[in-house]
Amino acid sequence: MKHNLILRFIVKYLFPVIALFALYVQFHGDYGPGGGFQAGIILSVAFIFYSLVFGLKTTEQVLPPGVLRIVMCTGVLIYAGTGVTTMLMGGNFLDYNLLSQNPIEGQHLGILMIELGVGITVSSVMLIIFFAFAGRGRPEEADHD
Amino acid sequence: MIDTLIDVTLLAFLAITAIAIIKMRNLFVVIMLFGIFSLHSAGLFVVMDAADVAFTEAAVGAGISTVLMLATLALTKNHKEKIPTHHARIPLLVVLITGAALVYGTYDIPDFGDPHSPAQQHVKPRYIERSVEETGTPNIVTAVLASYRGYDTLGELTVIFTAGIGVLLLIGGRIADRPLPTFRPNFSSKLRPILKDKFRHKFRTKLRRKDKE
Amino acid sequence: MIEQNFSLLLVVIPLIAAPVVAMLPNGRLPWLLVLVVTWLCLALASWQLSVVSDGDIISYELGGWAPPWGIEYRIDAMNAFVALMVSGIAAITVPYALRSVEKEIPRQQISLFYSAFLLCLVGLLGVAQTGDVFNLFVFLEISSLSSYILIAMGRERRALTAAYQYLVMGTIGATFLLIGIGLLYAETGTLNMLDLHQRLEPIIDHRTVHTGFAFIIVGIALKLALFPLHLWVPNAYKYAPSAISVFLAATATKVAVYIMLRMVFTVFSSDFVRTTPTHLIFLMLGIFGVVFASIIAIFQTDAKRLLAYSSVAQVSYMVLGMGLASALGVTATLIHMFNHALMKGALFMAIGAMVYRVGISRLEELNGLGRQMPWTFAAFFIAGLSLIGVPGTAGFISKWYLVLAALEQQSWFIALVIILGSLLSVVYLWKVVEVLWFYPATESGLSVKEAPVSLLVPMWALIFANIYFGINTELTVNVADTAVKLLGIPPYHE
Amino acid sequence: MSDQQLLLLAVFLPFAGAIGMLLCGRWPNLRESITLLTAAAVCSIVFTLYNHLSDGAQIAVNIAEPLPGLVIGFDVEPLGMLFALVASVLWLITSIYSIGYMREHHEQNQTRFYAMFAIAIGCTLGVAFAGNLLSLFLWYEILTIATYPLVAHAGTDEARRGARTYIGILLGTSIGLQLLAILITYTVTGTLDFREGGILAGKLDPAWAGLLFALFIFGIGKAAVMPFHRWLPAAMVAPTPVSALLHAVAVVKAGVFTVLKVTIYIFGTDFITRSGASDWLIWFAGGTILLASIIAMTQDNLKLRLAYSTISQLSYIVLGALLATHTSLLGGALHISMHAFAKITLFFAAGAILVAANKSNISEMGGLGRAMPITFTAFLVASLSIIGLPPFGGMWSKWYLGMGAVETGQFLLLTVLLVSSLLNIVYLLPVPVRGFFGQSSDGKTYTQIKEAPVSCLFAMMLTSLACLLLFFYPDPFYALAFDAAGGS
Amino acid sequence: MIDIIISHYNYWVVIMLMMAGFYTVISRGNLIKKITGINIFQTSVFLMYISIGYVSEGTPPIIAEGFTKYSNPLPHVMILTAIVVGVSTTALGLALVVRIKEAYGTIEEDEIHDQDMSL
Repeated sequence: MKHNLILRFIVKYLFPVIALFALYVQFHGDYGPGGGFQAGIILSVAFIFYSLVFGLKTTEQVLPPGVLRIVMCTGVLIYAGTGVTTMLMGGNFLDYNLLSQNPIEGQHLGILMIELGVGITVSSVMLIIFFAFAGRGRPEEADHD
Repeated sequence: MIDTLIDVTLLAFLAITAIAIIKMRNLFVVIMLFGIFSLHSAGLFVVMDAADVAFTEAAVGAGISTVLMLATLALTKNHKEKIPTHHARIPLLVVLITGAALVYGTYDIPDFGDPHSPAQQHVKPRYIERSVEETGTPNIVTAVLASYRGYDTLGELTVIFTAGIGVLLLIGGRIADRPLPTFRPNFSSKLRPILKDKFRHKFRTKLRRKDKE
Repeated sequence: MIEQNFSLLLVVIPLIAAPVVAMLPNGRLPWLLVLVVTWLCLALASWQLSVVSDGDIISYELGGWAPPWGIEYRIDAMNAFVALMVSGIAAITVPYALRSVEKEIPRQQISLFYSAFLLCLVGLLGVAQTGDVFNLFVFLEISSLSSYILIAMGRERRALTAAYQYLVMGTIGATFLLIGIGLLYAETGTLNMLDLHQRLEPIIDHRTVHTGFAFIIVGIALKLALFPLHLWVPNAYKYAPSAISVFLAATATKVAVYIMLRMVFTVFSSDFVRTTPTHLIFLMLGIFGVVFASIIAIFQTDAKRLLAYSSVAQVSYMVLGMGLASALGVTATLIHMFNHALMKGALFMAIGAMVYRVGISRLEELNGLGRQMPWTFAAFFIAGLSLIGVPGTAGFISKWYLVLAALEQQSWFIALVIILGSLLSVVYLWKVVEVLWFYPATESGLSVKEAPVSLLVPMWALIFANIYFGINTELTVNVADTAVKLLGIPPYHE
Repeated sequence: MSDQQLLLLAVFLPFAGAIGMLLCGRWPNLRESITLLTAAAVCSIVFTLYNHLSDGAQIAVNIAEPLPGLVIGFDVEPLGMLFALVASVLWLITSIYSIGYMREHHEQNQTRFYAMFAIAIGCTLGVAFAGNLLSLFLWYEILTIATYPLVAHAGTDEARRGARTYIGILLGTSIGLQLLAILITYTVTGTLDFREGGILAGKLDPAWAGLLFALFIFGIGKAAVMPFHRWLPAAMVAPTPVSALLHAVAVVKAGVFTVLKVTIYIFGTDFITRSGASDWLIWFAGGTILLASIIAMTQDNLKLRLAYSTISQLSYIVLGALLATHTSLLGGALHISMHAFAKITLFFAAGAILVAANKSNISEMGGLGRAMPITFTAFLVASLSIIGLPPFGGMWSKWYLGMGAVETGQFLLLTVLLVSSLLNIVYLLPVPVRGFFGQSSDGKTYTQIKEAPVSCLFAMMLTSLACLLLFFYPDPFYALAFDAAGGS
Repeated sequence: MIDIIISHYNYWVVIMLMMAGFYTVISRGNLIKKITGINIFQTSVFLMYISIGYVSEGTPPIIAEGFTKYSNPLPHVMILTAIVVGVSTTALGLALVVRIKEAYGTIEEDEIHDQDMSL
């Protein structure tokens, strides 16, 4: 199936679309349904498609496991970091109002940040899990070409 | 009214799917049915005005979970569930008792969709009325999720992070660099000869190399 | 300015440290960071306790949103007490873990392993700190998930099945808890514990409320390994890596006990317990647990399983204390919760040290090991005395209070059951002692050396704690008294 | 140095000594000199305390307060002083004895032996000086646990079995019954202090007093009142010095001492007599006296016979307590010391025979006395003292016990005492008689068997002399016992 | 009677679904199927929560012109969290299943049990 031209074609052009949709969900979460979590999943789904067609190895060249692991950690750190920042600004943990002069802007900023953290971690964790399952049971020889 | 109709239909579908899942022994079918179950419940969420939840449930339940189960199925290469030898009477009893307790519990629960139930009256109103001015996000779910109860979401993120760590620890890395399984020394008596052979083998190969040199 | 945030930092510092640790290279660096973090937590927890020990309350509104709209951290003596217990055990376990983890966990997994350990700590501390039932659920899940992982890291393949069994039972428990919370929410519309308490009072006799209560109790009982629902415990403790057995055995079930106390006495009330059959159910479960679990423990052929069953029995003591539903009874529960963490931690450390040397905890493999490892043996022995409840040890204090609470209500039977439990514990501990000291060592056992210092020091630290809290009970008793007063449990009267 | 410090020193010096011995395990001479020094030091300290006490000094120390209102502490009073004197003096003598014995007998782990021995004595002093029931219970338990390794010293299967019975019964009774009794006492009275006239009087419904008292009497397993006596014969697997000091003096006397304490300071004599708490318990004690004596007759192993004799002698003291009159208590208290000196002599002798002739069965001892006259003379003297014949100390205690029985009009008990004295004759005298006048199994006289090592003989002579001396000069024990029994 | 059915049928069906899942968990020996059961159990609990938050003739809690009756967002938030917890648990459970299969060669509880006993 890795050599099925049509599939490769479709995925090649589907991938950016899905990714874009993910970004939309990510940043439109304030106004419509969706948010970091859903976006993360969608993004990971895009990569999963990619790896299904182009093979695990190729995908892992794009996203090495080590990098994924670090990304996963950074997501959590961004979220917690936002909280700590508000704390350092003299407020309570995750009290976004202090992030900016105007509380509303502060809230926007804060929500943006933490949704970002959620999105990053969720997508990377989903990918890690998928790769772990997909990579299991096929020793090094797997994924020729 | 139409809501109720869809509601009932979906519930009926769900019930059928659930029973089918119990009955079916072909795991592939079971997993597929589970995917369908999630989709139906997602639909039900939509009917019950929970857009975000529906979205997530569709993505997670019908998406990720199903994919993961299929992957596991592929790895375990076991498509048929064994017919249980014994009759599951005690589980049935437990389930009946639990279910009865729950039904009993629903008698004082506010009516379905009642706008005057405590859940609608107590904490909710502030979210509805003030979230826009307090957080500036029209999507109240996001507002509550990210701001009012942002700490829960941090916990949620930690949970999924934990899952990531766990999967990496359990099946991360290929078979090749999996830690060698250590055996239970209490049957070491059986084990020792095998090990000995291994060592002897290694030793021999070394010797051969020496000979070659 | 930062001080007001300490109670939160107690949870957030390990939470931030966990991903950092996961990014560190394998080796000793992750361990070092974890060590620093745990001791920092201990310091924060001690500070917190010193603030609230005389009845004050720290209230912290997360995100600056007032409860019940936002999540509230509401620290009273009981929270601080539990938090201190958890972080203290963690701080002592980590030095112990260094060597035994290096021996039991493959090198390429060290940093992830420690990260999971920190997450478990985060979960337990979060549960101990929060004043919001749903937040409690979330952090409980963090601790549960991480403990499934940690248990599965055991070296034998049965660790996997043990972890799976725990995962299934734990998830069922969590779901029951979720159902219970949902029912209560449907009836009150709030998630904040205090708010729940106030809004439940007028509708306390609703069937929905009762069902919710029942589901919450069953859900916690699963995490608590209360007697009939204890099936996951023995294997989980046996096959987990030694350091993890120490940590979980000493903290996990105790935190569950704390949740039970919170739910029963804060969300609901001691009157509710007395007026409904609840207290009878608690008493019955406690009695069965104490008797049967101890008897089962006697017939174990594996040291760790034996200790696990003894844990089940000890937890049942705490449930007994709750069932007495008097100020004295709950005080006894709290004190025993703390003391049992000390003694069980020490016991598992001692066995773990022997496993470190001989690689297995089956009794016949430990024959005569006591003579090879006198210090470890002595530690095991003293901790055992504490478990039995010999005067001069921490165990005596909690047993003393428990029996007093029983006698205060003229419930002779319960007093006798408690005494009987101690006698049974004499039997099963002496079984181990004889194996360790008298039985001729196996030929492999004769070459065994004393455990390394890095294992002995934490072990003996706990032993001294056992003796110290047996002689000077100022901390435990006072804090427990304050906590009980704040829970509003009246002393018993005919 | 203040009395308080002396008191603490008396209790904790043995522990320090034990550590010293453990450290010097490699050099036997040093180790044993440490033992002797510690013993001598403790002995002298106790004597100083005795002088101060008889000068009317109040000596009490509180160490800690684990439970609100309940302190762990010491408080010296006549009865405890009597017990402490006996224990410390006999420890000194025993350590002299055991040096010879252990070396001659080539025991293993001698270091552990001496160390645990010292610790046991420390605990005994702790019991003796304990300031309230809780502290007493604390030391009582530690004593049980500390003596466990000594009982199991040999490490053989038999030793292990014996030790299991030992620990099982002692811990079982103390946790199962005694602790319960203590807790009940506390719930009823709200205190556990030792007070003149008792703390229960007026607080406890007399109907329950009997039950509580029974919980105490049987809960104090060290007093070996039947049916909780099995541990004492079981403990005879221990090396002889252990049997001699611990199971003729320290441990068992700790038991009866506790009984006396409970009787005098927890219940109070008049409360017992008024509530009739002890009426039916008396017969357990009486029964034990007779039964144990009868069993003793059937034993051929010398140590076992002595063990059963000890059981019956202990019940004398328990009886004295149960009668709860001034005279009987006086007798009981006196008997602690009198029986201690006599019985330890007997055990010394038994040990000496074991070491020198390697014989432990009485039937094999025919004619042995001519080979080792000193040992057997000592044995004879001690036996007479136990039987209670003048001119030996044992006579006094029996006399007062008998008086007590008469005062309370329990003539049946009086007969019990007399009968048991006869039984004593029957089971004790045969040993020396057989030794001096009997024939060895193969008929020929022993030539190669010599007396036991000098240190053993020396110890024996000291104690048997003491038996004689205590007849003519029962003070200071008499004075202490008199005060303990309630003065006037 | 009829109105109580109208007002409660939703809860009752949901309960029945829960119990179906619960039954699958505790009665089936196949590890994968157990996990499916857990998922169904939890999903039905989610349905219960959402039913609690539902308001008849309401709209999703996204503020917009011309709407006044919104369904309760708090259960939605809780369930979003719960879903994540659920999927994490599932992932872990399945990972364990994979390892168990590798270690035992089966994913049937009784066979695993037999193997452990036989050793």
